[in-house]
Amino acid sequence: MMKVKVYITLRESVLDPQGSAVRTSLHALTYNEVQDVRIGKYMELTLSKTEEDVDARIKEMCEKLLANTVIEDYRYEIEEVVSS
Amino acid sequence: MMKVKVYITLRESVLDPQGSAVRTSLHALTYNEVQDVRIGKYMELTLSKTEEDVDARIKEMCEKLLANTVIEDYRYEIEEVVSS
Amino acid sequence: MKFACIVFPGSNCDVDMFHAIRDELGEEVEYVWHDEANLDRFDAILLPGGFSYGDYLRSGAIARFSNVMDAVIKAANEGKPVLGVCNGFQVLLEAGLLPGAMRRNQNLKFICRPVTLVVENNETMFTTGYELGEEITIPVAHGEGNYYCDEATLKSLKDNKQIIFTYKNNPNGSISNIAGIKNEKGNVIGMMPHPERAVDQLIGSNDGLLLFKSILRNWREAHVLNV
Amino acid sequence: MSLMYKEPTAEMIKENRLYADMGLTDEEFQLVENILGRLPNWTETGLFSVMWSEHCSYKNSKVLLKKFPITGERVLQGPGEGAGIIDINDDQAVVFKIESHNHPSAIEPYQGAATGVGGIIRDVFSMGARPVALLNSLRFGELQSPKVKYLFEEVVAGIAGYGNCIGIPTVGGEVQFDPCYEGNPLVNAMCVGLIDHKDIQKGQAKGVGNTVMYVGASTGRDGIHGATFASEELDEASDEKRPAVQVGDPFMEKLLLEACLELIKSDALVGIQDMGAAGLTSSSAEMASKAGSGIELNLDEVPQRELGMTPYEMMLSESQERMLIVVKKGREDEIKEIFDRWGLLSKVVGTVTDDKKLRLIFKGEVSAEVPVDALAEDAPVYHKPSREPEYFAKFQQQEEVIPKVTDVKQTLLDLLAQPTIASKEWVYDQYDYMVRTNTVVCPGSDAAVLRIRDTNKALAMTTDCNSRYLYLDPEVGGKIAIAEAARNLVCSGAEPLGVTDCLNYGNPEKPEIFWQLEKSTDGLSEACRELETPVIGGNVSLYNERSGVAVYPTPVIGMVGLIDDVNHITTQSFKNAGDLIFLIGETKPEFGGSELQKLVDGEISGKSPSIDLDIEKKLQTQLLTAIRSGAIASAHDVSEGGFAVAVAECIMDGKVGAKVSITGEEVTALFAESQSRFVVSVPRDKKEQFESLVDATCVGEVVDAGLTILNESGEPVIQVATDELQNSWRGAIPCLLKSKA
Ligand SMILES: Nc1ncnc2c1ncn2[C@@H]1O[C@H](COP(=O)(O)OP(=O)(O)O)[C@@H](O)[C@H]1O
Ligand SMILES: [Mg+2]
Repeated sequence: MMKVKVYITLRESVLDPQGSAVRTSLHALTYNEVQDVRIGKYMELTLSKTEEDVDARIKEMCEKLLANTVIEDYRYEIEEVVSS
Repeated sequence: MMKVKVYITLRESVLDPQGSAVRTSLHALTYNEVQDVRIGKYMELTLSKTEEDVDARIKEMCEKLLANTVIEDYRYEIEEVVSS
Repeated sequence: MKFACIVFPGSNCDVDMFHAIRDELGEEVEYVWHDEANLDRFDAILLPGGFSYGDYLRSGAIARFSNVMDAVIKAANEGKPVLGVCNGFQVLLEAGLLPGAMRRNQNLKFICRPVTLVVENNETMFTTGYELGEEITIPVAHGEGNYYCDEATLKSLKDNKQIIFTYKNNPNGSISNIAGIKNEKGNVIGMMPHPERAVDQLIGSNDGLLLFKSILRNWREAHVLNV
Repeated sequence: MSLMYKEPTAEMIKENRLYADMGLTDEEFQLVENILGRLPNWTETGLFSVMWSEHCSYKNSKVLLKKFPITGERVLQGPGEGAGIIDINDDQAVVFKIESHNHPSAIEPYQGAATGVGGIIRDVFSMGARPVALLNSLRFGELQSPKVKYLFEEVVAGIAGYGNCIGIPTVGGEVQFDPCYEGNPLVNAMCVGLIDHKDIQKGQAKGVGNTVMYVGASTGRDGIHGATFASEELDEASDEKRPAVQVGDPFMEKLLLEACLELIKSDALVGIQDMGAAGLTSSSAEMASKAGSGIELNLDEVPQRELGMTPYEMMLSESQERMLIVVKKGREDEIKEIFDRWGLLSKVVGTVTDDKKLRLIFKGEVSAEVPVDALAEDAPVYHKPSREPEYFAKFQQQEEVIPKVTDVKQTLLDLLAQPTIASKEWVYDQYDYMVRTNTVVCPGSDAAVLRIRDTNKALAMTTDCNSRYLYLDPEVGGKIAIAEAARNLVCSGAEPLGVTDCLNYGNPEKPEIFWQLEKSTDGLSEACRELETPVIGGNVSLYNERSGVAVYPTPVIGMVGLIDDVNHITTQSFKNAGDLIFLIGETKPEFGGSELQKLVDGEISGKSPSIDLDIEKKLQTQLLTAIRSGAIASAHDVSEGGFAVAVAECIMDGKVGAKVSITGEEVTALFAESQSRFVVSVPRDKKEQFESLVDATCVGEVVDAGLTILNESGEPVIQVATDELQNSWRGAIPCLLKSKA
């Protein structure tokens, strides 16, 4: 078993209205040290072991479905899970 | 300057309809090794240095605004940023 | 003329599209389920709005992989009119039939209201019924209608007159006030506002009916009159 | 985790009074013991505790609900099923119901509100009806505090999130703001559906040997004890009651809705019921009880989302988007096929038996066995002590005072900016109120109107309740709530058909609260009888208190009316310059509970406005006749803020203006909240026709722009441009939300 953590963020050139809104709210709550907020998605995929090239498979999933590369970047980490 | 990465995930017992839909779709695309998908939020906050207890401040932000602890869990990591 | 109205799980403007074609335009229309692989029997393809697959992940992201989408791409390549409205537009973007992507509305809220559109190109098979620069009232109803593309794409959209409708008062933050675009060939259009909700004065406006009438007239000119 | 967890034994439950944590009293537990003739085990105690909660059993309110008129020529289904049904001719009927989701919304406003919408939709389509519209009635504290802003924004987003996604238009509702809702907001959702008579379904488990099937989403540990939670006061610890909140999946429900509407066409279906509050327990026990049968469930077959669930957890889970159905034995495959096509789970989980028991089998053993009637029918009924609160006598003796107003124009602008009166566009802009393209009158007029395709008919619908009047005088206020709802329908050209009500009150164990319940249900009943609008269903939400402070008595009235010809559809906006403006009804110096009183004094006191139901009925009938005869261009009822606000509302769309005169005492004429009044506009050539049908006074005319109000001697008392009115009215709520406290 493997756990894959996928991080999807808006490309830097793309405005993040949600991030700006959260920053404004944090300021209203007097957290003025917050200079910038960017909001993205965080996914945890649990995979069973396969014969195939895991990296290639995950990249495919990301590019095809999980991220829209017109506006989003992605990265991921793979962790082995010791089955209990 | 500090960069704080906040991960917000649905509590384990809480239904994640989005995750289920993505899993089904990945299966349809023949990524059958995917056993489970959970989808959460990933936030990057840029903070200026403050005198105050950073951990306490971030915890507060998470509990007050960023996460709703009724259905969500959160965790975070702090990175020092060497200003350029 | 025979229209296909594609139904994805979670589509909910399919009924409106169906009635607009059958009751107001008076043409043949059939619901087509998302797993259908052949659209050869249709003259035009309609992708209605709604929330395909709950719009989970991103609007249109999951629907884009339905079986029927290969047939939609085929129909598009054959030059048949393909109209994507709202969620249908998002599906066309995800499928790469149109350039760009959708972001959440700038105010982060769902917006439902009639808006004023400006007709920017009346030389497409969807818009010949309108005057250039004409202002029409058509409702929007969406949470992710904030159109985005990069500079280069925007330039080519403009150079090729691919922008068909713009908002008079931008409701959602869309780049260059874009409300609807076409592909280079001109047979695929995507728009966020709902023309099928504006086909009857009783429910507020019939400014959208001309769009469907344009499709019909142009198709007739190309097919029926030649025969 | 749960593998290690051992359930308490029957003896432990009794000795340590563990049932008390589940909400059962000592007497109730004793009653359970008597019914069973033995001690209940853990699962059984759970079954009784949820089924005997106020939310499911109405044990505290039953005696009051009995007073409602529930029959009428058109009533096809009264209270008792998922939703009531009223005939609208041509073998069609309208199905509707309202329900509260107050407590979940207080702790997780987005999901709480969303799942409230999801639940009420299931109530309607489980009757076999196609849901065609949603409404919502909301109450919050004052919009100044950040917490209230958060609740308001999230609740609205949650309602939008669910309704928009499932594709049912949210066409109307109301929002009131008052300090009494600060800690305990009210979130009531209403759904209206259409059905052909032949498709009407019942939630009954008939036919011994028939198969019980489970369809829809799988079961998780969410919402366990939601019904019990809804039957307690909120306190500081409530935020810890996490499991009581569920996450909704409108996409799943859209599929379930379409599949169920296909299912009802099948003659293999015997009965169907939504798994709402108390989930599997209430649906199975109620279906069996209504049919005089029993049900045996094999819990190992229940689709589960989480590992290691116990019978107790499965039976009490309130996971959303699930239905229990009974089908003819041997026809299970046909049913499964329908659900397969929609990509939904369907599973055989039990059979109908003849022993009138709910029997649960888990891992081959009987884990609970309880008479179904004991669960569904035999909950104890309480008639709680009632006492007139001290404030009431005091308020009744108070002299009628006219609030002091120095600048009437500014007062009008201030009233328009009161959040309760101000435009709710910020709210309904977020709701898809047009999907399915039947909405003829969108939010913003008195009632929403939907055409019925392929007919000449339309339905009008509204929700109403001014709880300030109810607080001052629950009986009179109750009458007003019904009358106001009917008025809104009549103004849109509809004949009121019937009522669904959601009774939101404080803790009924307090005699003063029970008194409010008693008095207001008296008032509601009398008005329903007088206006011939039977109650066909509803919901009771008690214990709406936070830290000992109760909400005002708030019986939200959902009412639906029939417009038999779409040409009769009328809206509140004046139409053409030159039309005459008439005021129907009498104006008196009545300010108790009024917006003006609230604005000037900062609080409410005194007597509520009075109401004479005979006059109300007469004027409504006259107005409807006039509308049907084509004599009227627009109609609007006079409610919060009085005559001046009502006239201002008639020109808010900016197309025309109004010039009207007032007589008598100025503040009263402008702002009093006397009941049974309407502002209508009439084309000049219809003047005589109108006057022959309605008792009304001509007060002015529609002009090109602006609002001018003249006194008896013809001097202007208010002169204001429409955009100044619009700015106050439209800007108020967005402005309050933006201002940071
Ligand atoms: N929560 C809401 N959801 C949808 N529409 C709403 C909501 N609140 C108010 N509205 C709409 O705004 C308009 C004005 O509401 P209200 O002032 O309560 O009207 P009335 O006093 O005539 O009942 C109505 O059309 C109503 O349906
Ligand atoms: Mg009204």
